[in-house]
Amino acid sequence: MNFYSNLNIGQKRVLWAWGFLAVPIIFYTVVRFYPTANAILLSFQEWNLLGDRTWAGLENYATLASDPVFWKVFKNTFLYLILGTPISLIVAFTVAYHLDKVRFMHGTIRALYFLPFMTSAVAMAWVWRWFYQPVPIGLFNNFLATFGIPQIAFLNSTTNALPAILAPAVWAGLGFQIIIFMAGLRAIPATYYEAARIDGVSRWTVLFEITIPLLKPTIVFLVVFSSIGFLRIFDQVFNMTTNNPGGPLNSTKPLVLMIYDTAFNGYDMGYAAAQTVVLFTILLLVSLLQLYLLRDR
Amino acid sequence: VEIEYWQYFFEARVTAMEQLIENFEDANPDITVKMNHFPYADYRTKVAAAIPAGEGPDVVQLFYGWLNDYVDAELIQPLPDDLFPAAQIEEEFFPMVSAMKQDGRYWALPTAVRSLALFYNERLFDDAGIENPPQTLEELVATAEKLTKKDGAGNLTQVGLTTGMTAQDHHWWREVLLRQFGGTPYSDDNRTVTYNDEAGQEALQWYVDLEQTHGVTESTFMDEPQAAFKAGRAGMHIDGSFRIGALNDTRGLKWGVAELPAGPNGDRYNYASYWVNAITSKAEGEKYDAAVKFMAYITSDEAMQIWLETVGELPAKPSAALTDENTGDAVYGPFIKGLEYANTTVFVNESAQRQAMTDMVSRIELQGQSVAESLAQAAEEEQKILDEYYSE
Amino acid sequence: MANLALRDLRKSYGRSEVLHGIDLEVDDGEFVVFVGPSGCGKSTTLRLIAGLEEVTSGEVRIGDRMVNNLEPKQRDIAMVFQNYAIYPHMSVRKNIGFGLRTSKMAKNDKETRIDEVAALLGMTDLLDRKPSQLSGGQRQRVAIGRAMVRNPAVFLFDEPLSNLDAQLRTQMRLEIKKLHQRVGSTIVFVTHDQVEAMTMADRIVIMKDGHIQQIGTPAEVYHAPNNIFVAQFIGAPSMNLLSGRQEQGQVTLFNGASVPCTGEPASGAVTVGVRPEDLQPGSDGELQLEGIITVTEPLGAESLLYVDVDGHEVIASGPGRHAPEAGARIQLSARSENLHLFDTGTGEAIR
Amino acid sequence: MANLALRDLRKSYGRSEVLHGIDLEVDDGEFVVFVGPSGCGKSTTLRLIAGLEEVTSGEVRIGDRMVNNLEPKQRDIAMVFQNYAIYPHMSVRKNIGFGLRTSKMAKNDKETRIDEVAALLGMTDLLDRKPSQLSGGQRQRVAIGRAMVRNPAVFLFDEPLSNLDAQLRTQMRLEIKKLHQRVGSTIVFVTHDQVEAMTMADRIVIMKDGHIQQIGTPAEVYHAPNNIFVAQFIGAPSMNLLSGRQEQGQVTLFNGASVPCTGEPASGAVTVGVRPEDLQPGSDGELQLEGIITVTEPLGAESLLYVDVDGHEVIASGPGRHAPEAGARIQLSARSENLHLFDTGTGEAIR
Amino acid sequence: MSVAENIEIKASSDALLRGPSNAKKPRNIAQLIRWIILFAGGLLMVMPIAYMLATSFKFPFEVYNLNLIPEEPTIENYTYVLGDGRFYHWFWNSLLIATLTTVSNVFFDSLVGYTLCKFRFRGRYIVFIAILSTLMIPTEMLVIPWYLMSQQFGWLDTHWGIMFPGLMTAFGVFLMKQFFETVPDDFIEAARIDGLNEFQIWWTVALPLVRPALAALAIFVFLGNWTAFIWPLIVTNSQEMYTLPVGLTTFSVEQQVEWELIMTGAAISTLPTLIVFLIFQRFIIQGVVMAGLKG
Ligand SMILES: Nc1ncnc2c1ncn2[C@@H]1O[C@H](COP(=O)(O)OP(=O)(O)OP(=O)(O)O)[C@@H](O)[C@H]1O
Ligand SMILES: Nc1ncnc2c1ncn2[C@@H]1O[C@H](COP(=O)(O)OP(=O)(O)OP(=O)(O)O)[C@@H](O)[C@H]1O
Ligand SMILES: [Mg+2]
Ligand SMILES: [Mg+2]
Repeated sequence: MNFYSNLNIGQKRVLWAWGFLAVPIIFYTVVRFYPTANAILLSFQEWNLLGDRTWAGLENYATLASDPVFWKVFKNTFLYLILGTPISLIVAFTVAYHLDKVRFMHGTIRALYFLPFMTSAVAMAWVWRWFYQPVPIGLFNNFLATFGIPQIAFLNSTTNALPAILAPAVWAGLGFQIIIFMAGLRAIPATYYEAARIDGVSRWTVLFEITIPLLKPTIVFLVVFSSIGFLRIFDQVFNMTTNNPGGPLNSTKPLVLMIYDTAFNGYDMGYAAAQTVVLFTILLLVSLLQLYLLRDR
Repeated sequence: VEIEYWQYFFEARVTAMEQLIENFEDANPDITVKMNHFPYADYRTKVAAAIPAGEGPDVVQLFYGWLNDYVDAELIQPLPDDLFPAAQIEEEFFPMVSAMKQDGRYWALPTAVRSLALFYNERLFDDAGIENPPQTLEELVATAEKLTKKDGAGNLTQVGLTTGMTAQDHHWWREVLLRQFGGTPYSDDNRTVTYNDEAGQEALQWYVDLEQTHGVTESTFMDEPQAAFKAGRAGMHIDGSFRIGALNDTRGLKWGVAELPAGPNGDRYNYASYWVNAITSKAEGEKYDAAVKFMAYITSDEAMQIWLETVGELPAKPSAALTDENTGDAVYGPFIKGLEYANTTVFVNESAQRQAMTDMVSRIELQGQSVAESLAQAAEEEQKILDEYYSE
Repeated sequence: MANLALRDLRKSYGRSEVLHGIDLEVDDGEFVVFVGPSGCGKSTTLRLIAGLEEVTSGEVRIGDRMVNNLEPKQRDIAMVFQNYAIYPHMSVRKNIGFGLRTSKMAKNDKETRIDEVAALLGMTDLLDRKPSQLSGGQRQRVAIGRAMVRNPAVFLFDEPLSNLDAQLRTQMRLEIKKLHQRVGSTIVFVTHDQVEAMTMADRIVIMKDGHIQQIGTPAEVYHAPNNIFVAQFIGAPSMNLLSGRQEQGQVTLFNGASVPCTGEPASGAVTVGVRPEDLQPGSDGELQLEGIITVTEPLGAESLLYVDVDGHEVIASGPGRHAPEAGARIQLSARSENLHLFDTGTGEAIR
Repeated sequence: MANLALRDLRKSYGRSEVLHGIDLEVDDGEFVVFVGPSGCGKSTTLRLIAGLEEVTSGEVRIGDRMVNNLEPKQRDIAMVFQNYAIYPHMSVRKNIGFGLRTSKMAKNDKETRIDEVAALLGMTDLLDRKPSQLSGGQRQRVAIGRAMVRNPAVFLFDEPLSNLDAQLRTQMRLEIKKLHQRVGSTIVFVTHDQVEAMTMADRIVIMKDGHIQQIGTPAEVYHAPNNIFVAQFIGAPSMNLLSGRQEQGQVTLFNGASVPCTGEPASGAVTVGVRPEDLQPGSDGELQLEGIITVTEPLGAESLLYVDVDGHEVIASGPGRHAPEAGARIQLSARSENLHLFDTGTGEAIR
Repeated sequence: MSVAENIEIKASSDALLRGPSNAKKPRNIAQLIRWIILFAGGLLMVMPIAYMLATSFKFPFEVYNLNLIPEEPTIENYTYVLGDGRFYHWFWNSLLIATLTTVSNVFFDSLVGYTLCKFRFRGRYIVFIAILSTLMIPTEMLVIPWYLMSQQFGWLDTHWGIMFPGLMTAFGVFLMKQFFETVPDDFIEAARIDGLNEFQIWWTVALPLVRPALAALAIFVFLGNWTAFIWPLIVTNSQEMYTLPVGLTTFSVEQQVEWELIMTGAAISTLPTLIVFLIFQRFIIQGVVMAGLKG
């Protein structure tokens, strides 16, 4: 107590802060950092999960660099990111922005948009897969066929499959992003809008000069978080390509699926760990870059 | 003593095992067996996580393809010589069980095995005026052509034969078609890929022609071959014996089974696979003894018959399988007959090896690669998988 | 430039009506100041004029157009908010410039105009700061700047000066007056500050509980308040009220003193009001009071004397220097022309 | 009960120092008012006393304890914030009661105390409302209530009355004074309002740019300002400043008028200050000025005359009624004892 | 249909909760168009879900038909799934785990987020990045160490074992940190003056001000744990300890998935999450009432 009372106010607050962080830090260390460190160590080793670990040096990384599948997967992963994040954020923001202004059946409509987020990814992946099928069972192709338009090979195509799988991923996450956006929109004091209305600026100005800047904490969160989400995409790919995971011809395979495959089908844990370390590095760099670009100036 | 037994969840298998356990416990009142089961799709992950950690079962059910890993990691122990002498096993069981032998000792044994056969939709056969299922590959194509339907835009609405490397076709191609065209998949020591030759090209050409030339099939038709067959939109379908139960449950579907068609030279081949039971290295002392007894029981003829009746899977011993009653059975008959000429692939990484086959066909279909090139590439890829494994 | 009219304006929040029929005509170019106790509905009235709240009933007219259904921006108004409402993410320059966004001025002219306004508000050095780095008064100045920069037809100010120091306040008061004279805009100004109200207004509107009590020039409301409420509300310290009875053209006060009275109240009870500055030490006037000083408040130029007259506290003004000490007995007087008479029952002035 | 001392108190935000060594002793039970232009560091000083910001260097002592390292709650203080800081998610009752959360009073006593404070602030009817349903002034009253409810040793008020109407302001002013007299707490009060400062303070502290300019009783700072800044800052409208030159015990003003001067400025340049209320129409005084009235501002009891004297604007006070019209030529005068002389170079008073 | 009704009742009470409306009467047409487009978009969004529901009422032979209305509707799938005694275990396990984890997350994530947002201290940014970095390792790589850990502490096949890795998430910390940025410091300072300690300030002042975010967090954490699959699968052994998603996979068998049952299970397991959503979304809508309190 004496020690505590000798601290100055600033130091006391620092002490409080670390006090608040104590339990979480222990938790994160044990449950997250330790396994992570373990994975990094493992990436320099050889382990088939069942036997002993043996030292392998940089061999796993060398294999990775010379593996054409890895580079394909690397490219896919970034495609998911580059397409998924902007598309989903823009759509989500647009919906949230307009939904925020709607009163009639507001709750119902919001629930409609949020429902996909609540339903099981496995079941939904199947439904989507089913929508994408060729005739006679595919909804989209049947629709095209009734207009005499030739079928589109959605999933059985090396070019169309990735966007086709991205669609349900965006779809499923939309509700989440809308909710976050709405919560963010709600936190903006009404007087700011009132002042802008008085100033008579256009709705676009209000949007770009007031709403979006004031929404920045929310946007930072969503950009970083959804980027992480798309870089870690797995469920949709795995469940929509169960027969030929990441296929056809690896055209939809993301890094996490490769890791999963290496770990739980190949039982090459060291190699999987090396891939994990690569993923980790990419994610960290992308997130830090985004946080840096979106920081408060 | 209590021993623990793990298998994956499938209702009939669980029921059958419960019955076996009951019988076993009656016979051995001092032993109780506790069974745990896990979802099929994740069984392997589950086992892989638990056993190295020293958790889990004393007797475990494994896919035969995983054996090497478990042996190498010393997670399972060999069966005792006195009760399971190698010679006797080789005499009693179907020859493919020899894949379970390493260093002259057996490490695991199956209760039941499964093989491939040709399912056909009787109603569609009747509609098309076809009397008998095809006996040869040529007939297969001809029959399939009759069963194929298209809509005005030329889209398939019903296929003659389902195909899909992602399902059972990779087995069919590797162990059946390839051999029928005169090739072999692997060298005798299973370490070298040997299908990159003329026979291989012919077999592959024949396979891709089904879709590309004859137009009797589409690999993505209705997403999954079995779904197309179940939905009555496929005339014929090659699948394993484990499918019988599901088809039985499908209302409104009348179907029959035939042996796989014979090759150009009239030879028949088949592919068999099985799940084996093994004793983990965790079982020691009393538990080990109990586990051995349990192993003995579940690989007995009695157990096999119960398994066949409850699960519909084929006995692993000719003595139990090749009874007149069984071979004469309209449904089991073709499968059991197939066992006689069945081969088993010794996989080192089943999913990766299947992927090589899948990609081989995809390259031809989606990227227009020539058959020869694609085959060569597949052989190279698979060889790499084998090399990596055996080099350790 | 526009005149402004409110016709029977009412506003309810849910079931509680906070404005009960406001009627007001503001001439083109007039400077009207709203005063009234906290919560009486001043801000609400302003928000209705601005179009920020929907009118429950009645009409708002600006420049002869009924604007009830127009958007704020179509009403050609500017408003300074009581809580500033400046944008935290914009620099002071951008905040001030925000009012010019829709104007068709050249970019250069805009910059010049911003600098002009900033100079006027003494904020030139702060132009590049963010609001979070400003003190309370500085923020308020930014808000004022944003409204001033645009020269709309009607200005609405909601207590814009309340966080400024006296110096700046006086200065801003003058600036706003000059602005008014220069551009001739109509101005509606809410304030709590007596001096502001008195010095700036062409007319003062005194509100209470959602009703208008009196509308008049500063001199009118100060010298001829309509009722006791206005009399007490205008002027600080507020008017002393002494109760009395009317008898034959005379009012007899509680302490026996009596003063002449011309009007005729409904009830016999009369309240006599006298402003502190009209009640001074000495005996030179018709109203004579005597009492003991309890507190002396020096205000510099003058001082306030709190005098206990037979148990009633009255406030009188004394000289700034050499004010009598507390505890002293004192004689106070006021002239009858400086007295205000009210009907005690209705509170209305007797004229 | 505590005396409060600031010793060479400094505060920097990042690299910019906003307080440059504040020294102040406040006696136990004293009422000190801080005034100063916007942004001079008043709020910052208050926040340092409260313990909301860390002191960069120097000492804060409350009741003879060095409290630099104590948390706000250990300092036994209460504070009213400039922007209220009342909790939007709590009703008025809970907001006021919040100050009592940590007190060991019985629940009943707490309720009674809350009701008492609410009654004092005229908010009894509003106790169950949420802040969003209150007007600006009502919110501020809640904030004051939250501080009052607790009776701490030191009260810190940051412009608590600036959003209240004049009536309530006068009333609250008195209430706070009474509170002060009753509980004898030490009070530090920041305000922009001259009248508030003059009437409430035992001593006034005038700040500018993070420096203290003068500390003194209201009469001292009003009648004997230390320097030009204080002279101009205290008093509204502010003191007229006339430049002149000192020659042989006389100061000659820009317009040729001259007044006696006793002190001795470093430079020859002298600034003569005269308060508007000391400069009145007539010729009864040593300082004589003549000019043309440009504006007349009626304030009720008196009026302000803006007079142009040879191009310099001076403000004088005239009578409340019958004030001279704008445009008229007028003669103004002030007595020499009411003049303030400053060294133009240093700005310091010449005594 | 009562769910839909509920939503509507919610919506109308929401309208009241929002207080006075600032909307203007004109531009009704624009409003109407906006509404129609939003509503149509919403319907599109739920189309796959409609198919899920439809499938859950179909017999297997009809599963691959396109029709939304089953030709031969059946509730057999439901009676089958619900009739499975294990189902209730799974449901209860999931509910318990998701609820407790939600409580823990809402508590700890917001505490850490608050600390990282409102306290200035050295190492703050490092801690934030470190916590954020935990989002960057796929769960698949973590399950093995977790498993070994659980085994060591005897947590295998227990509720605690299923729960412990999810008790805090970087996601929540990040979310809460961002939302605390919108809380003015004055509120916190006023509470300091009023004598609350830092913990009480967080609890009584800061938390209520970010209620929308807390509600969102609660929904997401609940959902995340409700659908968590791989870890519960690995850590449980006995069927009684399975969570709902793990249990439901027992309906998919070797080489074949019984979609009508999967869809039925998915439909049933969506219901609690829908209820949780409806409970918490109220707070999201209410928004922050401080609007206009601070400039
Ligand atoms: N967080 C901050 N960062 C940088 N500068 C600041 C910060 N807070 C205040 N300042 C600056 O410190 C100075 C003193 O501010 P302070 O709030 O104490 O002024 P004040 O005297 O209370 O003014 P007012 O009367 O307008 O409230 C101002 O110039 C202000 O811009
Ligand atoms: N959103 C609201 N819901 C309910 N009542 C409200 C709302 N806004 C304001 N009020 C009430 O309406 C009345 C008038 O408020 P208004 O803000 O117009 O007062 P004001 O005259 O501006 O007061 P002040 O001088 O204190 O700012 C007050 O009693 C207030 O409590
Ligand atoms: Mg107001
Ligand atoms: Mg301040």
